[in-house]
Amino acid sequence: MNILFLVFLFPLLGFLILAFGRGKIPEKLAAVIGVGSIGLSALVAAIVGAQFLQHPPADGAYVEPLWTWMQVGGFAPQFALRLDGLSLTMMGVITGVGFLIHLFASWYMRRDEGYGRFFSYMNLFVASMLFLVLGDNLLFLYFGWEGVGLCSYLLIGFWYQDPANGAAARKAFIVTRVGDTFMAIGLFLLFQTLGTLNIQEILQLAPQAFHPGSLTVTAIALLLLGGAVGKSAQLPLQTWLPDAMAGPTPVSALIHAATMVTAGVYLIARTHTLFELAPFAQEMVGLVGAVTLLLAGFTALVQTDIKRVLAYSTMSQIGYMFLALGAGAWSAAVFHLMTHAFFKALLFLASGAVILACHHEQDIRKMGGLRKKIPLAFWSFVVGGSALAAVPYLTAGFFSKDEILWQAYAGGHIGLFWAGLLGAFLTSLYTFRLIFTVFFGEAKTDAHAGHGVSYWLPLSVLLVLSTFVGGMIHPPLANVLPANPAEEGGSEQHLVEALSGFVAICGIAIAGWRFFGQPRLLQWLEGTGLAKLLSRYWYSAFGFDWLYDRLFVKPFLWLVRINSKDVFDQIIGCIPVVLVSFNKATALSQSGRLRWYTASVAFGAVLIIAAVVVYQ
Amino acid sequence: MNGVSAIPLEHALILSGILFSLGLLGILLRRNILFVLMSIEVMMNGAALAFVAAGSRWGAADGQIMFILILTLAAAEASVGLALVLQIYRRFNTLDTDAASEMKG
Amino acid sequence: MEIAFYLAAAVAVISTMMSVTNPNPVHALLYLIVSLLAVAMVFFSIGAPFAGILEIIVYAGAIMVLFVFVVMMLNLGRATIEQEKRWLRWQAWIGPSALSLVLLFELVRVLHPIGGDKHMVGYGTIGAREVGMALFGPYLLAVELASMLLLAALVAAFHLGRHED
Amino acid sequence: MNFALNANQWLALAPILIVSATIMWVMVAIAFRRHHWWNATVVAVGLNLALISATYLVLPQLADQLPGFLQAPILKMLDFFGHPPLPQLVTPLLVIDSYAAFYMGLVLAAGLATATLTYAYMEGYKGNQEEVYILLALSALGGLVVVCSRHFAAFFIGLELLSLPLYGMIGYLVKERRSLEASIKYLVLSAVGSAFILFGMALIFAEVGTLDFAQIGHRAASAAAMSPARLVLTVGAGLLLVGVAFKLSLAPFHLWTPDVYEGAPAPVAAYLATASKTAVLALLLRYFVETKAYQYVSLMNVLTVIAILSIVIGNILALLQDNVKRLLAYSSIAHFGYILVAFIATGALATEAVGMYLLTYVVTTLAAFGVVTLVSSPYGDHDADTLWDYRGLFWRRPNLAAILTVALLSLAGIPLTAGFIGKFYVIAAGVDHRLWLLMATVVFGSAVGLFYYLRAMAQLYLRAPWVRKFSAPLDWAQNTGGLMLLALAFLMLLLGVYPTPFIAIVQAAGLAGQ
Repeated sequence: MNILFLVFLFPLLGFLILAFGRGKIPEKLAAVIGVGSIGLSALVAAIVGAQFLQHPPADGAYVEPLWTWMQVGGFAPQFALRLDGLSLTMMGVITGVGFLIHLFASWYMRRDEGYGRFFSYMNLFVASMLFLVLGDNLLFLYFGWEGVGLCSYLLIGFWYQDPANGAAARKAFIVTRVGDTFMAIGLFLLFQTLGTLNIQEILQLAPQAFHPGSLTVTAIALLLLGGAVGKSAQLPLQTWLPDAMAGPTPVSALIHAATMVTAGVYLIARTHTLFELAPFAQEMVGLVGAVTLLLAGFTALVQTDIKRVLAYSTMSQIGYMFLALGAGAWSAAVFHLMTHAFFKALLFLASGAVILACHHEQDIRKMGGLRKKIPLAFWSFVVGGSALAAVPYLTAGFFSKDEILWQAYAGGHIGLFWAGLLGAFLTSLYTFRLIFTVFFGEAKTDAHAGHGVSYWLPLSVLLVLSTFVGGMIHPPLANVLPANPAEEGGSEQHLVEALSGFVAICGIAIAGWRFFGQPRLLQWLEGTGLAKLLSRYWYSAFGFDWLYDRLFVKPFLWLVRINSKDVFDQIIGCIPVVLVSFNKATALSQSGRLRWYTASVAFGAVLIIAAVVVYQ
Repeated sequence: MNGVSAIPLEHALILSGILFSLGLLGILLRRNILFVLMSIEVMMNGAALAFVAAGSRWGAADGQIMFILILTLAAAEASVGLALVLQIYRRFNTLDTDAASEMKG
Repeated sequence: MEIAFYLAAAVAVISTMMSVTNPNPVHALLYLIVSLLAVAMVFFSIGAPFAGILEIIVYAGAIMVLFVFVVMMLNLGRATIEQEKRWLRWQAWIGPSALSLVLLFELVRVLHPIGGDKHMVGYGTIGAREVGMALFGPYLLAVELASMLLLAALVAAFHLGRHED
Repeated sequence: MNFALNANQWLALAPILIVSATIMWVMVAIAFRRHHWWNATVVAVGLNLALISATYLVLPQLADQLPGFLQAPILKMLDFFGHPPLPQLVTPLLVIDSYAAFYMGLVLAAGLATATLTYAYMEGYKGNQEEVYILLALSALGGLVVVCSRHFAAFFIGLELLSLPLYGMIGYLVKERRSLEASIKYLVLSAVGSAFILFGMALIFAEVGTLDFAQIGHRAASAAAMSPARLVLTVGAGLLLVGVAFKLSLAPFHLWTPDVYEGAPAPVAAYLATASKTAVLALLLRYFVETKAYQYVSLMNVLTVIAILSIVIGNILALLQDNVKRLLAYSSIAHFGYILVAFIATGALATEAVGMYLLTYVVTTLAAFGVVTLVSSPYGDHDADTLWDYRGLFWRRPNLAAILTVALLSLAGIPLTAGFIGKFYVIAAGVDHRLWLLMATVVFGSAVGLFYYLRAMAQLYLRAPWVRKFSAPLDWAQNTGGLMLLALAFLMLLLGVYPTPFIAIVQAAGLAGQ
């Protein structure tokens, strides 16, 4: 297992090679380096994972110390990697799904002028994310966290010639930065109270150091939640995610499936001890998740951009994970994270195929009847969409989502349970609205399918993983996370399963009815003023952008305007003035005259002797 | 020279101190590089005298060894300095140190 | 020999002062040579004849001649003397003499502590033999390094002094 | 008494002997045929051999750092060729211990880097290109003597051998007025500094009757009771400090620095800022430890004031400086102020902190001046030294701009670069000894420093309004210099990310007297 460091070394090397050979590396070679590095990384991850599962370490975690940064006095920070069930799961998802996305991207991005640049960013993205999940120390987690933020900025604004893309990138960066600030403060607070950021030590020290529900631990947990909310695009910092669709589609896949948005879930799962000690904060996690999943679900219903629908669906699925975390169903959350990575990557890659087939058209109203023309994308959408809608027993999504609902129900979180159930209905409704609109009906564009192994292989693999096959993979979390609150099995669970399955089928049926049947009732309903208003409101994602604009941006600009001659600014402005005048004064001493220079030496000598004589 | 004399070490050292200060005066006072170089020789000479006198106090040859080393340095420095003086006279057409002060600030 | 010492000391101080303040380069150099000869006399009087001889041969004889050569080459004549006189106005004296005097005062204060015990020099003679023994004994490396120093001076002077146009 | 050297002493003296031989060889080579590449190569090979021999001296200590499978063959090789046990006293003048070996290595490496840069720089020079290598080797020899001297005679002659060739190197471009001006300024001031050092030495000698550091320490301890004797000793050490502070360009003896750096050819300025200063500081540290000058409270107070002045004045003067060479000069003044802080905070961390700081400083400064050299070199008339010349460098020479960026970040002490490690050591040493005033100064200096380093850095990435004439061609001379710079950049990052082995080396290079 001591080859663990290679897992993130390969992407890092790939990044360095591509970054330094910018513009000189031909497209083919860049693809080989960019995809190959992740492939090797995935291979190493597989080997390490197999070893880990065969010979699990005694205390559940394998720590590989790389080196001590430096040792000065009592200060000896260590670079070390930590592999346990949680980071193994994350590592598998990141490298495995990441590899497939890279492979697809080598097809998707061909003949783009920034080909090498794209893969250098992507490799750095994966490397940062791996650093995030493998670091044995929250400081390194934070380091990777910021790296991920930087890469998302670079990739969302990849086509920087369009100012809108740049704006989207800035928005993502700034909004997540708000969360990062909370998180940084939380880490400071944690370090101040516990004196360490090492994960193992935190897990051991926290129960002794904090009273359950004490103010400090609640504050820390809430601040960490702030960070998680930012990265994972949950309420109230969710507004960046839809705009982040400005990047190339493989980037969206990477952000939504394997990296970035899952970081928040990982953070909370990683520091679960703290949240268990702070019940209020944990309830907040669940609440945030439930509200977000409903808001996002309603919003997705009325979107017309294929990628935006998927973006809101991600938001809502991450909401499920938060809901699970809030309900104390830690492993269920991580399980859903994994299955979601499979089917969401599949959906995004398939949507990429659709978009390319339709000549960069993203509006679903201009698509239709694509079923025959791009069958692979169609089947990907059907399977991925079914998994997203949690079609019972056939799909991976069903197993994980059902577990979340059951745990919420059994754990006594009835409110969360109903929210989840309603969300499940919405999910299947908007998912199949999308599928029917894009792939059925009359053809509106002429589309052509892609080909090549880098096109069909990632889609096929993910397609298989999105079925019940993916649901069979159970992350080895027993030693890492607390057990789920409720037992498996029993008649009640079957009831919940049946209920959620029924709800999902209902959603599909209504979507089908609406699309194929042209029902009067629904047409009438949609024609009413209230519905129009609601749909406008939902379309704008509950007007959060508008709200934030009024709440923060406008007042801030106003404040800046009236305060352009800031008093404090002038006080602070004194410092440079003093420094500059001091500079001018001392610069006079540099007269360039030799005699003056000699005099200064003599003067210094005289002073030194005088000082020695006086002070001896 | 037969060594019956007895001069306080302090007097010899003070003499060297006077020479040293005079050399410093010359360096600070003169603008002509040639005189500056001469004054440096005076300073060196003052320090050398101090060494010889100190060596004499302890009856050790080390003082005179240091004197010889200083002599070497004086010769070396004078030769380089004078070569530089010639070159400067060629480029600046003056030996005024204040004229050769293009760099400042 | 005390008289010789104090006499030589007086000559050295006066001639050095003349040398440092004289506007005429040639005169200044001659004063400097006198000063060096006087210091050589001081060396004799405190029992360091070898140093005295070297002072005369190398310092006064060789190094000063180098200076004289350069003065000759540069042909510093009446104009230079006039210029030096202009530069040596009384205003120019204030700072340098103040600094030098303070330094001198401090050195005297340190070297001549009130009530401190006195050490005498000049009881014995350290002649060429002792110096030679030390020079080629423990100080052998210093001699070798001094040769390197002279080599450095040679190369530097050769390069800096060259005419090249 | 027999002063013939035995085999171990000869071996220990190897770096010095090899450099001396190199000087002879290069003279012969020049006499034989003036050929720039050929003559430069002779010097480079000689310095490399000396570097290897210096490494060989500390190989037993280094072997401990290496993985096990390498240790056995190394030890076998040491057995076979023989290895002098350190410390090795070579005549009363020199001692070769692991401390000396470490600084010899540093001086030689800096000399080697300078030689490489000089080669790139001198390619376009019309006139005699070769003498500079003799002077460089002579100066490096002086540096080697300085770092292993334990005696005033070696101290003095080494120091002069270190600086005298520099007069020639600074004024090497004899047709340039600025070069000559810098040379005469350095010569006169350096001579004044030497005179102060000599007078200080003479006073100490007059008081204790020995020139040997360790014996000075002994006798000074016994003389300490008597006040006048102690006063003379302290004043002697103070005068010594004047000269040394001048060489280290510490305030208020710093005024020469920017003028000389500006006028000197860029690689010479690099040498002046690194090898010369490193050697002198190593000597000062050894002198203070061996003569127990730490015990003089008044002297330490003087050093404290000098450190504060250097940090404040150096940083303030750099604030609005538009000339890169002057900027680096001012920043080097400030950096030696920082080193002095570590120096004042004595104890277990002192040699280690100073060693680490010097190591990081040398690497970083060489890289910064290296970029200046490579940007300037192909044009004889004057160095590219204004910030304006660097505007938009990134768009013309991205690699050079990247290296300069790393160097500036390192000078500013940003984490994960070499400079951070050095600064961390200084702060750790200062906090350990509760030197709050000095700490406040360091923090102030670092804050101001950040401003002007970033200001310089920003210039690299601005779009130049027109294509500048400085867009150097790439030839072999540039490539060797470029390779060296890449190595330095790598070292800067390595030192920042993985400093442990370097720390171990520096720790092994402690002084016995501590």
